[in-house]
Amino acid sequence: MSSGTSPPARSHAPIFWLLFGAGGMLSALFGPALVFITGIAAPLGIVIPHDLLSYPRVLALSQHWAGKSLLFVIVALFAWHAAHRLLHSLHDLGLRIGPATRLLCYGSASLLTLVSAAGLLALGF
Amino acid sequence: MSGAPAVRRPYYRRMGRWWQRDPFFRRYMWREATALAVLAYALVLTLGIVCLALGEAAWQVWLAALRSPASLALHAALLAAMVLHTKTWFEIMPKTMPMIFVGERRLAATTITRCGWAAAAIATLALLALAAGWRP
Amino acid sequence: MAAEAIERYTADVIILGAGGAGLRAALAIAMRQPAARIALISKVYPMRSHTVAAEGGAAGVTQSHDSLDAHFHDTVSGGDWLCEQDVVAYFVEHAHEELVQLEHWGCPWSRTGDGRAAVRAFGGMAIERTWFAADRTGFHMLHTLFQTSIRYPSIQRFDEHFCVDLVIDDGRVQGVLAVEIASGEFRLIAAKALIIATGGAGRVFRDNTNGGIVTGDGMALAYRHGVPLRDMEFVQYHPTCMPGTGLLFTEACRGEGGFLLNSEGYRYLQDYGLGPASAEPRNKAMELGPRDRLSQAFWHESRKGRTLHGPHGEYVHLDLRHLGERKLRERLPQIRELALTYLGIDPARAPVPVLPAVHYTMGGILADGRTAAPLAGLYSAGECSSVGIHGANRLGSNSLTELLVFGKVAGEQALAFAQGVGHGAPARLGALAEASRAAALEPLQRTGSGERLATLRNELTRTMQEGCGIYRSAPSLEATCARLAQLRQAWHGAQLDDRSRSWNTEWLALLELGFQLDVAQAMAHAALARRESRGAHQRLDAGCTERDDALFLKHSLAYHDPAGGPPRIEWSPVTITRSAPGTRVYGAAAERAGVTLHA
Amino acid sequence: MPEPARAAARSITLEVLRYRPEIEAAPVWQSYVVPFSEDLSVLQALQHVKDELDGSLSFRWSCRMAICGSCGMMIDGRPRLACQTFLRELLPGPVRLEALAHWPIQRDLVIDASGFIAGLERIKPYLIPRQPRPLAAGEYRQSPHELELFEPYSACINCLLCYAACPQFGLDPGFTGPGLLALLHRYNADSRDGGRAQRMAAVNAEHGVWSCTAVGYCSEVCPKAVDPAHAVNQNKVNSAIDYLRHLLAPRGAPP
Repeated sequence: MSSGTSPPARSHAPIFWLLFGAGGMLSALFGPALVFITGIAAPLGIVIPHDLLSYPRVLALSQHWAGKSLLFVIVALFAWHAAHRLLHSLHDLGLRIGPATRLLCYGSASLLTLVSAAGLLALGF
Repeated sequence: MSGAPAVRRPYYRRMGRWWQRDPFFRRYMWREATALAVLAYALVLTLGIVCLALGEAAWQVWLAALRSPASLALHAALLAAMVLHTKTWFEIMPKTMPMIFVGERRLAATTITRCGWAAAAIATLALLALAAGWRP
Repeated sequence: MAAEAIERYTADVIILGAGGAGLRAALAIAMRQPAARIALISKVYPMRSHTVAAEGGAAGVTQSHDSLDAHFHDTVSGGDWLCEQDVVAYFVEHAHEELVQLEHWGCPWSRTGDGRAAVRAFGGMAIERTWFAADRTGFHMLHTLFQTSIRYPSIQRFDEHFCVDLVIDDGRVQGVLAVEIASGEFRLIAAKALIIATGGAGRVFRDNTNGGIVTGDGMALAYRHGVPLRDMEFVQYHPTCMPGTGLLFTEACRGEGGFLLNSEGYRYLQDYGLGPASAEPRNKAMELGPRDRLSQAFWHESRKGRTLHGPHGEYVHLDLRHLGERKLRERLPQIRELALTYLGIDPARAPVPVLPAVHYTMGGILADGRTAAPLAGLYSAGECSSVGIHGANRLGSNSLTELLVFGKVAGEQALAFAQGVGHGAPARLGALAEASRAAALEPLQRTGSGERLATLRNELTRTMQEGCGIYRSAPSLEATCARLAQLRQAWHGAQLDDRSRSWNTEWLALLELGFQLDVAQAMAHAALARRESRGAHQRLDAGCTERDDALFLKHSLAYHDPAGGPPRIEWSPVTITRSAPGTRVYGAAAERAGVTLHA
Repeated sequence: MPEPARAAARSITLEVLRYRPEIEAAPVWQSYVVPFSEDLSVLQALQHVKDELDGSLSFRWSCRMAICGSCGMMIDGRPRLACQTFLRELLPGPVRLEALAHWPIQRDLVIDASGFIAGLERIKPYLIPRQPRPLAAGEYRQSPHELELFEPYSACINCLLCYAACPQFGLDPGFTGPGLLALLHRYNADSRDGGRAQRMAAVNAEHGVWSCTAVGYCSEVCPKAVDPAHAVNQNKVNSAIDYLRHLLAPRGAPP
């Protein structure tokens, strides 16, 4: 009996879902190793050379276009993956998804994306 | 329809704490919660980038912070969450892709999941090797 | 309780029952005349209709070495020459196109390697001509028909509406009175024609393969308004059912090559004129004999003490082990699942216990070859209808095709009738509906002490099973008829626990029991009157053990007695066009006969 | 299976969530003791209650063989078909029975499924042929491989267990949900069908496929191995492609 009514509005979810998927795949493949290297091995000085995170080395990495892109992609996609999932989790917890919740989640991801981009650009080439 | 509301009066149950209803849902909520770890790690990296851009002194502060016991504890938790993320990501992956056929036979979901895990293991080893100084 | 006004609806054609036949009829009308308003009434959601449970397949001449003539002869001899031969001819001519039509609507028929619809062997069929969708054929047909029907806005569905009476005035059908189950409210749907497509009545027997909804409602509704039920004594037992529950293991199990073994591991069918026992399945032989013969053979094995014994009584073995797990998964997945879930038996590793159980009512509402009843504006299709193609014994896979062929005919005939008449007088219909409502509500207002519903229903099914089963005799049938009369009396005093209106399934079950009692009486009295043995009707008393064409090459007609007495049985001739009654031969004898026929 | 608990269990308790709109304002639990046997299904136990103990208990059932889809209910908290769940799996009891989760209760174990039925009309679950084909042309050719692409999704019996397993449907009853999306995909994936474009609007909506968070429990509870989660997520892929295509050709040019 619903025929004749106008079709429902198209959702913009695909954009966010694609970012979520890309970030999810990246973090599933590399997340554990990255966390281990930067957060555990480097600070404790195990497994990897102690100068891996030294200022000159990391600076050099971040000034190379490839290293710069890599860092940006990791930060941005991780952030968008997390933002999309957390938005749905808020819904799962019983919150209504509206402009405010969207702003909170996608806004955070945008912020991380912009800040990391600004930082990386400021580091120069 | 015509009124006899006392007779036709559907009862709507509340969702309440629905995730406590079934172990499957509890596992799902843990899976979704891994996003907090991914977000936290993105934040740690962003702070690192900002510190790097601010110069060597700031970078050293970031490094020192990483060495604090609180940070180590945090990263241990993040690592556990990331591993859970990797496990669950590839478990659900077969559901998110079209059917794959090898010859006549459809690829089993478990095969796809195991391929995902294997890829993650290879990626991890490769990254560790690169970090440890091995160069191809 | 003050009587609230009965809500009214109007349609051109009402279809009562939304199983395969009802949906096919609705589609026929909607496609031919989009302006015609169709009211499709069902006591369940359409996809719950019992067509859903049919497993094996639907017959239609398909292969180049097959012929309409061969299908005709299999059907007529399978029906022990009690078929309307002109109707069978129409049926076999239109079978294939209907199966193709269903394919065009999306039915996922199983395929051959080159992408055509595959056919399988079935009992009593000389050549493979049974289309199938794995072993969920009825399920796929029903869902395809239902989903296709959603496309047509002229089909107004009344889902979960229980029909309590037909509204008949001025000598023709003018509508029906139905209860919306969710609210208990009555609705009068007025129309110019009515198609009854409510399915069979297998639930009048204790061991049966039928769903709980198969209670003969439509048969009884027509019968109560003077339309005779034809050939009701012919009730098909399916030879391979699950002990205890009666769930069906499709004939396709045997079509694919399954064996029936007795307690000695012996393929006993070779002792009953169905041999020789070759390893490969052979059409019309051994396990691919007709259902009546196979069920009767079980009874004889039981007499000889060669059956096995379990908690639910005697059984024999259906052996599928030699088919192998791969073929079972591919061709008989649901059978494998049923055996695993319900019996804990993997048919690839162990034989499956089976016994005969009531499966199908060959008889039904008297219909001419174009589905019309001898009451103006009334049509019927499907298992509730006796259009005349099954005779004394239906061949497996003919009934699913019947739904399509005669569902379509019923739709077109009812539409044509509706286009030629006007609506009845609303005031008169309203008065009739008020009276019907009062009768339907009466059980809710009873006081005093009477039997429980379940007590009466159990007694009905036990009585029918014992007195009107695979083999009958005058004494057993007389006892059954007497008991049914007592139960009919007791029904009027039965007490309900539930006096509410919303989803009162106890009340509706009591109304169904009333329908069942009517149908059971028609069956038992027709069986008593038919003093011969033919097809599924087998008598043990002296003088009745053989077919008697001189006296009984006739249809029985059971007429309802409005005064509440037993039905009146009359007889009508059988239309014979090109197949004179002969001997039903199967196994090696059939192959010899086939050679001479084609020589 | 000579477990002592099993041998000792001569009877078993059913706790049924009852709701009679004409009597109770809200559902209440009621207990029934039924005789136990190894081959007794939950459905048969309920039938025993109705026949012998309390004729006022209402539930839907028909085929008894897991194909009509009527008797879905929450059995010890899990959506299952009563006809193919056996008391022997639920020892020692009590067995808790409740109407399917996430649906309004109409009465006792009977849900109000009208939302699902209305949804059927939205998703166009019928073949929309690429081009009309006369009956005389016979059946379409369809290879076993083409059949396999949609056949699993055509096995849905509309029992609605997947909806009772879907928290997203519970949180938001407007969500199209696993069963309907699987059925929609069944037609989209059929080589005979050309109606995908007509069905995409229903998929692309927020309440179409995008409320799904891939919980995956729908596929776990499906009694017919339809794998609705897989179908739903294939719809996501299709919808994402459709979205990008729409971005690139915004005037809605046919693909």
